[in-house]
Amino acid sequence: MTALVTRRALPGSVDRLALAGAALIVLVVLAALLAPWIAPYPADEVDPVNALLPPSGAHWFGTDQVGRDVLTRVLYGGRTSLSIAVAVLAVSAAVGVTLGVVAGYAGGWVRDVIMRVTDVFLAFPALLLSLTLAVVLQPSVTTVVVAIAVTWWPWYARLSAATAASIANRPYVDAARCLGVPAPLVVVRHVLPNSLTPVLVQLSLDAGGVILTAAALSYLGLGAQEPVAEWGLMVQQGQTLFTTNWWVVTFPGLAILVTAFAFNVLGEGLRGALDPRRIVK
Amino acid sequence: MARYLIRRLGQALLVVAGVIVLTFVIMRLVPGDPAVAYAGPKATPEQLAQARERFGLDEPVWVQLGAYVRDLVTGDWGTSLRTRQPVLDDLALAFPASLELVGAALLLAIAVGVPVGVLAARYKTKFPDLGVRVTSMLAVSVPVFWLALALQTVFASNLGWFPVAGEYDDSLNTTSPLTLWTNITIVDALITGNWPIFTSTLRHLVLPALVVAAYPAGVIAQMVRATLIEEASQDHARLERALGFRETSILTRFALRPALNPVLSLIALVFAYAIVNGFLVEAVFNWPGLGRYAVDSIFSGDTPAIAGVTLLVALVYVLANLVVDLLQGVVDPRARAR
Amino acid sequence: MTLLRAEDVTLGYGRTPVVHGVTLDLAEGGTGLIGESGSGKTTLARAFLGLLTPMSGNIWYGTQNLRKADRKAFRADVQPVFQAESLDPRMRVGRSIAEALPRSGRHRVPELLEQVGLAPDLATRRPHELSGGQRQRVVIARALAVRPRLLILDEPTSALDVTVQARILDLLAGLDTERLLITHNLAVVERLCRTSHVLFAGRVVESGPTADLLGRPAHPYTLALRDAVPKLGGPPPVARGRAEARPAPSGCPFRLRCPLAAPQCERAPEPREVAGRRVACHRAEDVLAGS
Amino acid sequence: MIEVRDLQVAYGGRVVARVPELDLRAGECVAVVGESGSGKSTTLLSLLGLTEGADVSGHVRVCGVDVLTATPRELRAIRGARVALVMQSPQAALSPTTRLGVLMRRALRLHGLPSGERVLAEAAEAVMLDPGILRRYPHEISGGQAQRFAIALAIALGAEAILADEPTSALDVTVQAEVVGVLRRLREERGLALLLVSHDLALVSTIADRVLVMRDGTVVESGPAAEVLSRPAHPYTRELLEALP
Amino acid sequence: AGGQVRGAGGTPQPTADDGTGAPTAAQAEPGGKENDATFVYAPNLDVVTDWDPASSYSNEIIAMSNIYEGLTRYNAETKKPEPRLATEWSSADDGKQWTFKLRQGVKFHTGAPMDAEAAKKAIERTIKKNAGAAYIWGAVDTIEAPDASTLKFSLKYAAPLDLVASSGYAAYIYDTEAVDAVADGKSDAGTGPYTIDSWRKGQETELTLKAFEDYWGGWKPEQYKKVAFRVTPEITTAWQLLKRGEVNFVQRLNPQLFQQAGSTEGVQASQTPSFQNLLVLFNTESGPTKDVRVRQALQYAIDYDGLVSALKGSGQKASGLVPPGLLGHVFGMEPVHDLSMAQELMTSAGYGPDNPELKLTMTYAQGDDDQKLFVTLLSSALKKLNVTLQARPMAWNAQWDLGKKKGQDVFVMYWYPDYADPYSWFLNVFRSSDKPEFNLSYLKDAGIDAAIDGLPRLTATDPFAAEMAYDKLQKQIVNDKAAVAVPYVQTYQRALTAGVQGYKDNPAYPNVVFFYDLKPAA
Ligand SMILES: Nc1ncnc2c1ncn2[C@@H]1O[C@H](COP(=O)(O)OP(=O)(O)OP(=O)(O)O)[C@@H](O)[C@H]1O
Ligand SMILES: Nc1ncnc2c1ncn2[C@@H]1O[C@H](COP(=O)(O)OP(=O)(O)OP(=O)(O)O)[C@@H](O)[C@H]1O
Ligand SMILES: [Mg+2]
Ligand SMILES: [Mg+2]
Repeated sequence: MTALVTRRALPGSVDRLALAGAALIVLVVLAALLAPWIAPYPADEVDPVNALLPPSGAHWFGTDQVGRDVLTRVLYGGRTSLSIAVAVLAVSAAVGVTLGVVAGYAGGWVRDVIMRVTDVFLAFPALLLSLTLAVVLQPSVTTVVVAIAVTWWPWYARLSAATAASIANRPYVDAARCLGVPAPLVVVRHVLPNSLTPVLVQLSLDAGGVILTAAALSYLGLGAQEPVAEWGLMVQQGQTLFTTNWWVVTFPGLAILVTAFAFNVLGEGLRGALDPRRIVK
Repeated sequence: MARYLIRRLGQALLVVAGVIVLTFVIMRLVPGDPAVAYAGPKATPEQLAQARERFGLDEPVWVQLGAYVRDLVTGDWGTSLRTRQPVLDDLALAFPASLELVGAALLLAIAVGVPVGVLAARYKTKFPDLGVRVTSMLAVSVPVFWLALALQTVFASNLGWFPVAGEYDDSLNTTSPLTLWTNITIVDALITGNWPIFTSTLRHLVLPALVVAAYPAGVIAQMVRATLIEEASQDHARLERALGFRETSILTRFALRPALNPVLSLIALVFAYAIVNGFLVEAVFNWPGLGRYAVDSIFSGDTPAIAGVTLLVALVYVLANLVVDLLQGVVDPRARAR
Repeated sequence: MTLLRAEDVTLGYGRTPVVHGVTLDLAEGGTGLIGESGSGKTTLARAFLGLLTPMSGNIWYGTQNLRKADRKAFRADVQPVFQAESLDPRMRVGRSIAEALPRSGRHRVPELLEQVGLAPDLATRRPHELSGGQRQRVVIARALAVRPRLLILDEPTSALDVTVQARILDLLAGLDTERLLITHNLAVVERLCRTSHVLFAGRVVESGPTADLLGRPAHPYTLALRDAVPKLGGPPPVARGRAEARPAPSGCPFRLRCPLAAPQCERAPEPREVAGRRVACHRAEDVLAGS
Repeated sequence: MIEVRDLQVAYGGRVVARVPELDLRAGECVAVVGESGSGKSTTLLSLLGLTEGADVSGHVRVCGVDVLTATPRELRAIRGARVALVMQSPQAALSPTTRLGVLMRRALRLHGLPSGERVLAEAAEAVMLDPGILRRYPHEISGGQAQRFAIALAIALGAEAILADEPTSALDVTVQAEVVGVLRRLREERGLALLLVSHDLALVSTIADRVLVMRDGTVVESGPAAEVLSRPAHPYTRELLEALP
Repeated sequence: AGGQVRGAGGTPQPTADDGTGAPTAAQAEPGGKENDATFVYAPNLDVVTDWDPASSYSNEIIAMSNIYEGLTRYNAETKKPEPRLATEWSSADDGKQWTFKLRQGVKFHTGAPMDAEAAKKAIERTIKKNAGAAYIWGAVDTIEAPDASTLKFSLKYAAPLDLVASSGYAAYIYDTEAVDAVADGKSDAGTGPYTIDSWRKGQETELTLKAFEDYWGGWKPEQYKKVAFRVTPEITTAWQLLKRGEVNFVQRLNPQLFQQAGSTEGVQASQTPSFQNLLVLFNTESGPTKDVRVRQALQYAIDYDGLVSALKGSGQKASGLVPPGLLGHVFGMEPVHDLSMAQELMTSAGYGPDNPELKLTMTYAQGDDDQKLFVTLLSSALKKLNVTLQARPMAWNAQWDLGKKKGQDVFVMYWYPDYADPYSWFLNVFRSSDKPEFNLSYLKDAGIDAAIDGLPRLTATDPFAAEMAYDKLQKQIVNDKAAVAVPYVQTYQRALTAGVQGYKDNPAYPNVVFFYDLKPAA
């Protein structure tokens, strides 16, 4: 671990790219947080008479089928997408890391059982299991979070099991045990904190993936629901308008692209700095 | 090696068993009455009762699980509520086209991703590297459904370079009918020497395969780049340099093979992912694959069909991983020692 | 009465044994454990520390079986000093030491640091802010915190530069606790341990007073080891036998490398008393004669 | 054969090695000793132009080529064929997916040398390796074998000098004795020059003709081995010697 | 005595251009060019789920209507059933006795002759199977075939059987000997102009049809002899295929693309009001909508004009429950959007801005853009009344299941009749029953029930009285009971390649193209 942490980041453009990603993320987060103040129109205000206006001074990104301002919705959509990403990652990291660290530290049959269970969940591609679950749970933002988290935690379990297993063999863990520190405390004090670095990198990489998956689910109609503003949903609603009213689809699509890109670039930069070999999902 | 193989197979079987149980559990949770879905919206109570009996919906859950596993093993994956065909038959019809698309996309992704990754590693931190990194990141971050719409509009509809949709020009079936062997059109066309259909399929494949390939190509390029850079900073690369090898031949002749191992794992992973990603693309390009079947099944609450698709993709994933594990032994002699 | 004693213990990871039926006393005046890399030295040390349960055989803690022994007392008696990375990289070293102390004993941290020759204000640093030698001193200070009777030292200095090594060894020599010392370095054993055991492929092949053992080896492996060590200004080290051959799976594990290997070596040799030590070699007398 | 004057290597402005003078003649063995991080490896690598990302200045002549001004092509011509490198970690220095024989054959072809079975076998035998080992992968051989193979590579390529960076510190003493034995023999039989980097003064004293002692990136003392080790002039050298048990 | 004759009488002899009437091709015009092109229809769903003409009740109608025929076919212009396999018919005994004269010389695709005995067997089999839309024959008591060309029905109660026989579902006459073999889609048992050429389930080009040479109507050279169905779920894709001439007919575009179609060269657009309207059903039995004031407030809260304007032509404002073009359509019953009225009603019911928030649950169809528009507009209007609409899209059967358990306050669905008659809106949706199937406003009113039960008899015997009854019922249900709001009637927006002539949309057969009537433009 120390070796990973102290590894020098690759110099030059690489870091700059990751920095650009970080800057973009700050921008997107700010835009989402400040949406109620910076959005030019009230959220969800319909105006059927002014439906499908092309981009103009009054509506920078145009309006949609019921006359809502697309810019406003893109800004509010960021709140949804980012909250989904945060919620999914928090839930799956919490569950996955807990199970993974326990598996890695305990070893033996405990590890076997936990790892086989994660194998089963991993056999379902995130989107597919989320699709199926979304049917079971009824589409909504909460469903998206639950469904994606269900498919995402095994990655953290696997990752932290591997690191925890190697940490558990470190002399400092043995030393702590020899000092008589009780096992749960050993895990919490020594194993867990030292297993977190790769998880943090993975979190950053995954944020983009979660946003894309959530968008795909909404796009299929199994995620966020009207009148919630969500980027995937907006693309889906405007999909049939691509040739006639391009702006309805293009701006939310770009928003997804930019946000996922920013997270991916940052995560990749971090990983390049810390561990270039971890498998991307 | 033999012991490893047996252990690996055992693990795979265990996972398959888990997948079956999990699928079953999820399917039990689906709201709505499959009998209603089967008998149709205006069915009479008698018709509903008939349907219920037909699906064994009145038995206790564990009996149903037992029956489910037995049926699966004997090749009875249930009957689709929507198409009223055996699910396995439906899948057999839809899956080859998906395989064709995803296979083509993966080949494309490898053909593009690997050289591009090598290029980036060769000129790391220089301009080509930056270019590759940004492009591959974009490819990974773009929502496929959006990319599909955009490419279709530009290259098929506006420029007319490629067909808008479909698998091949169906009218060719009258002039040079296709004989089916594998059900994978392009393969069948190739082995029966049916050039008109072969070229037509190829032309139709370009755009959807490009869209599906975007994500895998991006991750493969990144992975190749990262592992090559890592590999090229290993001690052995220093020895090779000291022996007088050129940088490029160090990357391609010495570093690439050990670096391929994580790339192979990645491909197994991306394979199943691409099938599902394909679902989003197939609709746009009218590709007659699993995607439409899956989405239609989901919307109509067609439980057996959803379970079938889920199981199939999970099985493909397990199989792909197994194959990759064995391949890794070929690529990297160290893996054989496990 | 020895504090710790291994009786015919077999140790392993998973189902593969790596240490086979070893019997070993921790005698007074320092016990040395030498042997090549992978011969099971660390594994044995972990077993003595109760971190690894024997697959068979017992470890005695005084008169108690370690398995059932009072852990609290045992932890206060026996402490490890490992080769590297013994400090949690995220913890300030003061806290690492404090972990060994009861809540009321925290004030002893500066005192302990001084005891190992460190300035007390180092307590607020993290391990990577210390040099290797300083780190190893912290580790020793932590081990001393519980006032143990026995230190189990696993290559305490081999990751350090020679000049630093010498100082740490001085520190260890000055401590009045018992020790089990694991090392590659024969000279270190000579200096710090009255008794030594030579481990080869998970078996003790020779044990006895260190001076005798290294002065006139009775086992061909001990002999090869001794002669392979370069000495300042001395003759070039001698390579005896085929050093890279793997341990034999049956019979005497050393026979494939042994220049004196004879047909009888295909039977596993029983340890026996020869010239004041225990040797597991059919040809111990011949070795003695030649060394 | 190797001639170094006023060599200075810096990473990002920090000078990590400064060597005023270093000469290696045919058949000679020169050792560089010093503590971890003192710049030993850096010095050695800079002789073959293998210090990427470093600013190297001074004057380095290896087999008649000025390394600091040479084109990549000229550099590649001396690398391996004239001056060979042997590194510390035995297996890690060999590409894990390449059979030993394949690596050797590729290297021979690269330098336009014959690469028949016989050539390979002879090189292996010269370092007392069973030629059958050439069909193995690096992870299938032991550390001592790996180091001897690295030396065999140098012999096959007809190198006149071997630069060895802690070639035995990852090995057990018994194996180390073997590898050192091979190096000594080659020196006597073939007149190979040897530049040995090590932190083990005792080992160095048994093989080297001349010694350079480095500390914090500079050479603090140099001269004939016997002299430096018996009558150290610099306090640091003395400290090193005293530390020996 | 004194039954009404509704058929045209005798063998119809429509003019050559009239595609909606009986076939006209028998008199082949000399000089017509042989048409060997394939007409490609781009449906957005899989075409065939059920090949059995008795139980078929789904999208396959677009193929089946060209393979099978019924006794009559509804003419959307004359609003009357017209001869098809029956050439004339009459009813007696106040509409409880019906006699159909069958066309002579008609052959099934199997080669067997179509006669009264065969028709009787077919209808009896359909009734016996009791699947799909078989309920349409609910009035039939017995069927007789006194001779090869005469089919006699005795009914349990009076019903417009000629109209029933024009149904798009469950009214086909087929060869009962061969029908058990049709499930694999390799053969069929119909009499229609086309027969199955190939069926490949799940493929893009799922189904191809070819001309049935011995069709009783005969063939002209310029008619399409080959038809293909190319499944295209995405509207945009369909539109692009159409523009490039790869498909000839797209059943549904969105309003924007439809507008574009109107101005795109090589494409023609056709727009027809349908018989399909959106029903917003309020739970009259439990929950907050039990209060009629809440229901009325909801009716007022719907922005009908906004919705229609957002629909951009794919729907028109409704007037009453029955779409225009059907018996019983009322004029002047257009709903009104009046938020202040809505607020007033809400307040009097104890809700509204100054009172506690009202939460209403609602479900609607997954993937339906138009319904989603409706939900978006309604929820934003209700927000101003301090009402939160918790709208969930659901797959139909899940939603319907929930509805039957009275699971939602508001239920949205489309309704259209199986044959061109308004009776089904009332019988299925508003007649009370213990276990509601489609009565998802759970309306229970003995007076309304009695009025509904009298409708078939009136329709069969006294159209004018029937009109009056329908008028009264709608006012009761929509205005007095406020059980339902009807925002719009769908408009079918079809797009075709410009080179096709003779297409007419018949709303009684939703999405069906009668390929036999088409020919390429000269
Ligand atoms: N956690 C582990 N799991 C499996 N095998 C292990 C583990 N730790 C050590 N081994 C194996 O057990 C054997 C003995 O290892 P051990 O660490 O005891 O050797 P050692 O004598 O301490 O070697 P060194 O001098 O290199 O430290 C080796 O073959 C090693 O590979
Ligand atoms: N690529 C590099 N970039 C930056 N600094 C480097 C690089 N390589 C080495 N250094 C620094 O140069 C100094 C000398 O390193 P070098 O490897 O030459 O030491 P060494 O004497 O070989 O040590 P060791 O005995 O540990 O191998 C060290 O401080 C190291 O951190
Ligand atoms: Mg050890
Ligand atoms: Mg070095």
